[in-house]
Amino acid sequence: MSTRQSRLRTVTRTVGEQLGGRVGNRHLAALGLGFVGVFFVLPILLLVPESLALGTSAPFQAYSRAMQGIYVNAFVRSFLYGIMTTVATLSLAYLIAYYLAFAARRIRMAMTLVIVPLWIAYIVRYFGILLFFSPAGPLADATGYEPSILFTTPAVVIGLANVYLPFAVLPIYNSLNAIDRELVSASRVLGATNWRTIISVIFPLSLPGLVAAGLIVFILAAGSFLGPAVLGGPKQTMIANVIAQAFLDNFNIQFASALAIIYTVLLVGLLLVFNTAFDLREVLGNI
Amino acid sequence: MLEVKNFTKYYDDLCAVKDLSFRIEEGEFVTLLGPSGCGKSTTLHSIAGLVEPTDGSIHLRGTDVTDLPPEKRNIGMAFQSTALFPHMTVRENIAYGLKMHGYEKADVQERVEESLELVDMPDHGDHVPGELSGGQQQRVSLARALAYEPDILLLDEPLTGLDRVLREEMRGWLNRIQREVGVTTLYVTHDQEDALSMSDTVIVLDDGRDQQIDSPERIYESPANEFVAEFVGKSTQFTGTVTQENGHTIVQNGTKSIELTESDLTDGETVSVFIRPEDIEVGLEQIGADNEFSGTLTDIANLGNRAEVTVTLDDGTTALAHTSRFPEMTVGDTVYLRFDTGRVIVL
Amino acid sequence: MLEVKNFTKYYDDLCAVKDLSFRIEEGEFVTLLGPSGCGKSTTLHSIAGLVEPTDGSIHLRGTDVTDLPPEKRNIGMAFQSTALFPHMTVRENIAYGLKMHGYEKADVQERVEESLELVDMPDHGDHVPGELSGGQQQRVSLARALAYEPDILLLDEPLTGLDRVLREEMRGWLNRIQREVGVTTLYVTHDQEDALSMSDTVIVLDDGRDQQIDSPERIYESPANEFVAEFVGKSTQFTGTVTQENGHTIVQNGTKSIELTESDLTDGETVSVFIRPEDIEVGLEQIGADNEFSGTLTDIANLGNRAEVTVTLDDGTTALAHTSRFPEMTVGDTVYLRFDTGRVIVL
Amino acid sequence: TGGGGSNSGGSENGSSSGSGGSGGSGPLRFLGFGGNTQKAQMSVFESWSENSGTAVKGTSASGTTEMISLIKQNPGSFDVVALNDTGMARAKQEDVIEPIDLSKIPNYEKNIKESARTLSFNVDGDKTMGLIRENGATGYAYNSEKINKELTSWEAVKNPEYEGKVSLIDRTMDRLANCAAAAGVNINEVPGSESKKEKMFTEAEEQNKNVFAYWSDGATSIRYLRQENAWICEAWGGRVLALHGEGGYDHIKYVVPNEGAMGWSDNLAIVKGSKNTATAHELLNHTYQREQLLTLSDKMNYTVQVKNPPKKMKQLPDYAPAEDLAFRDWGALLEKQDAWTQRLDKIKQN
Amino acid sequence: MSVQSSSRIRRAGLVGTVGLVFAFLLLPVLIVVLTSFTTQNFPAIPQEGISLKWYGELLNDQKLIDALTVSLIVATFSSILSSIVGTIAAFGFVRSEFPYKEHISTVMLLPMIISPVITGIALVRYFGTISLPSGYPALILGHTVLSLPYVFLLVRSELVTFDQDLERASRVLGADPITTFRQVTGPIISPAILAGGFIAFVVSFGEFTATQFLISPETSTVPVVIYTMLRTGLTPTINALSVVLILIMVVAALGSRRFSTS
Ligand SMILES: Nc1ncnc2c1ncn2[C@@H]1O[C@H](COP(=O)(O)OP(=O)(O)OP(=O)(O)O)[C@@H](O)[C@H]1O
Ligand SMILES: Nc1ncnc2c1ncn2[C@@H]1O[C@H](COP(=O)(O)OP(=O)(O)OP(=O)(O)O)[C@@H](O)[C@H]1O
Ligand SMILES: NCCCCNCCCN
Ligand SMILES: [Mg+2]
Ligand SMILES: [Mg+2]
Repeated sequence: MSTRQSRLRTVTRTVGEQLGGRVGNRHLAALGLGFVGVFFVLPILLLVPESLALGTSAPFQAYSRAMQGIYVNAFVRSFLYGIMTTVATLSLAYLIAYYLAFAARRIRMAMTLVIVPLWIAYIVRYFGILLFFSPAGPLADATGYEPSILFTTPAVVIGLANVYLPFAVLPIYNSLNAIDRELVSASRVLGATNWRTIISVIFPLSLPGLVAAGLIVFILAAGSFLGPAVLGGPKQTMIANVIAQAFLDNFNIQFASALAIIYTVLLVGLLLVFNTAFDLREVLGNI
Repeated sequence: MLEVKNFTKYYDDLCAVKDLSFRIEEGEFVTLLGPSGCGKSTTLHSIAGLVEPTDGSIHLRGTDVTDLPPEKRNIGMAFQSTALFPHMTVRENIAYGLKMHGYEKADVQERVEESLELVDMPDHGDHVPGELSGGQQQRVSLARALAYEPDILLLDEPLTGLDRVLREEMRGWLNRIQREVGVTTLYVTHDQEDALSMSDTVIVLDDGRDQQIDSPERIYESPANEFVAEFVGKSTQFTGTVTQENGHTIVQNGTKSIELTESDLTDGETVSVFIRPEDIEVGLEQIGADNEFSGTLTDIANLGNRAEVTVTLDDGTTALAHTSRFPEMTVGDTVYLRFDTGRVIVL
Repeated sequence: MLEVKNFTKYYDDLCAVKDLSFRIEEGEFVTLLGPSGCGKSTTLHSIAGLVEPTDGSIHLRGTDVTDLPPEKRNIGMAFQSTALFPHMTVRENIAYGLKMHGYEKADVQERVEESLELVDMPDHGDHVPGELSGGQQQRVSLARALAYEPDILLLDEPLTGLDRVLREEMRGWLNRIQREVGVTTLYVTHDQEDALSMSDTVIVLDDGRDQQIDSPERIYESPANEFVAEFVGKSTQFTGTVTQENGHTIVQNGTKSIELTESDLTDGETVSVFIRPEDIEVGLEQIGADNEFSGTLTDIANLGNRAEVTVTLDDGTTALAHTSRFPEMTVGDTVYLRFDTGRVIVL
Repeated sequence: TGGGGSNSGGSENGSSSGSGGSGGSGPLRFLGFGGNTQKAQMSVFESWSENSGTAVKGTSASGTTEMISLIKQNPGSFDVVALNDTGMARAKQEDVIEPIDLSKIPNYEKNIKESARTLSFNVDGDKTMGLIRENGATGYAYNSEKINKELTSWEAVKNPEYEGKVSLIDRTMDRLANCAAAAGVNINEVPGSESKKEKMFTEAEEQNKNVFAYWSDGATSIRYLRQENAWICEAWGGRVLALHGEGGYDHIKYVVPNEGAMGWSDNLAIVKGSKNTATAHELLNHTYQREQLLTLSDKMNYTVQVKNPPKKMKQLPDYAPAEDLAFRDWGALLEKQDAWTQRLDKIKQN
Repeated sequence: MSVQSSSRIRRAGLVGTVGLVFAFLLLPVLIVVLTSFTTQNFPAIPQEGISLKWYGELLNDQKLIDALTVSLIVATFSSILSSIVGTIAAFGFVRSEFPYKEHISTVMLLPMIISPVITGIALVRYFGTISLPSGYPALILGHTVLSLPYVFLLVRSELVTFDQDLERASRVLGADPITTFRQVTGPIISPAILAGGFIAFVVSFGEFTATQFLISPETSTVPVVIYTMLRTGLTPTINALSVVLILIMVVAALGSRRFSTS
């Protein structure tokens, strides 16, 4: 009896068997990969030929254009805003998650409140924020104070942090919740104050969730389009806006593709660097 | 050393512990023994400052610590789950309590190494807990709790969940270390073998109330009530009526009558009588002893070094007795049970 | 009933079980005993059809079932983890196997109730497993495995993880039920007490190879090799050299010499000698017996019905002995160990 | 401005077909901007549907580029499209519209001024590609409660007092056309002159200084004014007039600055690949009846270049007869779009 | 200071701070809810009196109702599809071994990682190339790809902790592999699949950035219609719609344990 057969017959591989015995679980993995391959990876790869002016004297013309100041700025801004949003979101999310895991009396209610905003289209929420801070908005109405925050970087970061907050709360909450309460007791009995316990025990143990949350917020924020479009001014243009503008307003598919390719390569590169510090597989498993 | 006075704890309406008082002297090993949910952990956690008493007070070295947060009590504690910090190495785990207690860096290092020696794990300092076996984790947990020389060591069922072999081994460890270090210890368990084998004093707890506070021997030989008698060690129980017959005290139960040496019982009184299985002799022949009953062997459990046999007496009641290993008996045999009246426990 | 012939299992390069053969007769209770990782589960799973043998064959009621999928083998199995379906009630769990075995609806219902009776849980039918205690879950798991009258019952460490009290209780259960139902059973454990107390035959397994297949008594009294002697039951071990002196066989070890009744040993041979703790008598006075050694008491563990004492002999070796409960001895006492030469196990 | 859905405008009542004598192949599909121009247009189409029995189904997109994308991605899905002047130029370039047979639309010549019928973006050689519908200017509006003096010039945009209180249009050629006007240059001459180009961009740079955001759709400009994000906001007169109509916003004043402002027009065209070109021509002919054109002007608040415009139209804030207007020459400008956008983007982000 | 009073102060401090964070999080929601009751014709906080007229308008707004229908159809089909594909893939990855398995599995997560603008552009070009009609086919496929990683992650982590002894028990009890999946594996992991499907639904329902490239004239989704309305004039009907959706969600979440925990 060959090993191959033995793999098929072992009970742990049930699903493969039910599809007629000839399909192994590896085929199921292949099916998933195939789906993503055909409807995602291939389309993205096809942007590469689109981005090149093949057969012309300057096949990389779109790429050299992308090296110019304003586009480089847009890339830098995307990553910078991504980081700023991540820092802001994680701090706020940690507070909420900590509360949910250790102090909340009505967790279901609180959890529902965290999720409620997801049901309102991003754009409507951004408009809520815009209206709130506007000179004729409720804040100025109630306090007489007109913050000059709109159409600035803080406005965009506040907006992004606001809409991505729920995405960060859940993984952090999950990892906080998984912490054995006896570890907290142990730390206290060993002589650590509540605060020291948070720093030395709770925080390090929640890192997987925190890193997962950070990763997802960074990815979402860096690639966002509506936030800067609604709450930012010209100096807050991010790469998604440039790509959309190139494609929609200027019909420059070649340039849009080039920007998309550059962004994808940069992001994947960044994730690989990230992967050397944190195990990406584990981190994504926490999302 | 430690004094618990009238400790009472309610969780909302549920009374977990009611009016419990006891004291532990310097260097003593005391065990809180009781079934699941009887309030053992609640008591231990209150002593550690992790649970706030509803009523009563906790005194350590003569000071009322009832309102002190856990980190100010200088207590060592080992948990059932070990509660080792998974993100720290064994060394870091042990160093944690030392640092929190303000030890100098050099001292910390030295004491960590000493503690590793103590639990016989000098080579495992750089492992993380996940890489250790269950028994090793328990040892590290103990080392961590002892490293900073706490006034008292609290152990919350540290052996539960270990299998029998490991459990016995760890029991030996605990005993040895407690002897070497001489630290005052309060041990929580629901396993009577743990309690009897290690303690100076056993506090038997049931349903939040203490049932008996005594030496292991007294707990086993002179249980204060039926609960203690049944919870600590196996036994065969008869309930009967007392008759005094020319200077002899006899307990009458159906067709059985048991003659006792005890004499302060009054005629007509109903008593419960317990006999430990190891006090019952089982024979295939009748020898005409004073307390001898015949019955049918209904079960034999060979436990290696001994066998535990179940006998259904002629009046239908069941008795449990120990024999030497692999006895020459088979289920269905008619057997004779005998015991020394001095060994009978009367309640 | 069941015959395993030359069963061998490799996981890639790792040899989990090597050339194992044994048979179980109708109604027998056989235990596979061995340390963790020795291949017990692998063997059991092969019999159930859950793991495919690399070599060898499995025969049930005379038919080669090696190539049959698990659902065609009519086997009952209880897992250590109980493997109760968490989304079904106790009743549904028990009914599952009945339905899969083609029982009529009315029959299913009837047998479910019978099975609940059998394991003494008639009132828990509508609970989901999560609401039951560990012991109750084990009982349901057993009921589920027995309900459809399987040809053979396979039990994969069903008692591991239960605490001592529950474990003893469950052992009684298993024994009773096996007796009532009379089903052929193959039981897997690493706990010698389980093995000795329940089995007709014990198969001791180490590192994928069988070490001894024998009755509990023979396993305990006449271990086939050192592994079996050490794994099954505690003992004190001496290694020594044989000298024949005027008809007597003497094993010489340092300053100790032990006289044996056994005589087929040759002069100069090196042998290992084992003595069980319950075979050693401990006294505070020397009585001048044949095999008597003096030493110092270094530990006493009161186990309730007996005590286990550790003695360091004068030549520095350590011996383990049982005494009656709460002995009148203290650590540090000089004691004398004696044993009957007939009780010495020689390998 | 109710929520009455612009793409459903004329579709419900046109279930019968075949009675218009035009081959009767289902409803006509119209693609427009949405908003009140779309609503006005649909009401005119509806009156045609009632007579012809052919329904007109309206769809709206949020901008010309989206409209052209939509047409390209859904070939055969549209018959008639409304495009602005830029859109016409683009649509010609992208080859998504068909020549129009003017002989089948006699009302166009009859009712529209000749000077408005030959605008460069609506023709391709001797072929007519688009029919002008309404036109207007892109001036600016200001909040007279915040700024209590009368503004008349582009200079106001540069006044340092209004720092962070100005919003301008985000469309490159619209923006630059106004900068050119402010700098006294005709944008159509900029491609041929380096110095005029520098003047235009210098003006763009100066006007940028007070800007907090550029808007890319008319609704946003009005929102900025309403929420007081902007004190001065480049805007379309019709939109401002509609705002006045809401009540309470009379302090928002609209001006066409005295240096001049860019002119724009919306136009109707027939989509390439339409299977209903004959019916489409009928529909267009209906639309260009004088009576319908006046309805359009009335509802949109913009100029429609009818012969003998009525007094009411002449009072519109944006009113500009074709003979006074210089429209952009997209033939020269379109190829500059990408480069100028890039340069303007640089200015915006300094 | 006693344990209890210091911990009470700490708790009060935490609750206060967390209250502020919640206020920040829910600020847009609050504004959306308030403005849905405005008497004015554009989104504004009600000043004098409130009205339900925008809820009435919502019922009459055919365009929004059409878009809502499209959104629901697309979200339903894409969440079903991604639940199926995601579950199959998760099974495949958890229950098989092959070289670089873990690295390869990150490919399944790419749609979550790459900006939806890029996804949208890539898909619209690709669908054009393979002549896949825009509208439902493009939208459903696109949203399936975009939500697939969420289902995959959820089901995978459920399967990793799934006790395979349950499947073994089922087999020994006489059930064949298909029955085992139907009766045991399926029901037990179904909460994870449902949670994944629920998240996929939410993702699809709210997606705008990639969706704007994939719609056809007849199949605008709610976010796209809102975006279009923004440019032509946003009315508080949108807010009314949002409030209705929130209500549905809150009722569903409070009513079913399953969804709120995932
Ligand atoms: N935080 C709590 N909230 C409410 N009730 C509790 C809490 N902790 C314990 N209890 C209840 O108090 C009683 C005593 O619990 P405790 O944990 O002290 O028992 P225990 O003796 O340690 O049991 P075990 O041996 O199972 O650990 C039990 O009925 C338990 O259910
Ligand atoms: N699926 C598998 N793949 C590879 N190796 C395996 C597999 N299952 C078991 N093994 C290995 O085979 C050997 C025997 O394993 P098995 O599970 O049969 O031991 P066991 O006696 O049941 O141990 P335990 O008492 O710990 O359950 C072990 O070394 C184990 O690591
Ligand atoms: N209210 C509708 C306004 C339409 C304006 N179209 C402007 C086109 C500018 N190029
Ligand atoms: Mg406890
Ligand atoms: Mg095993």
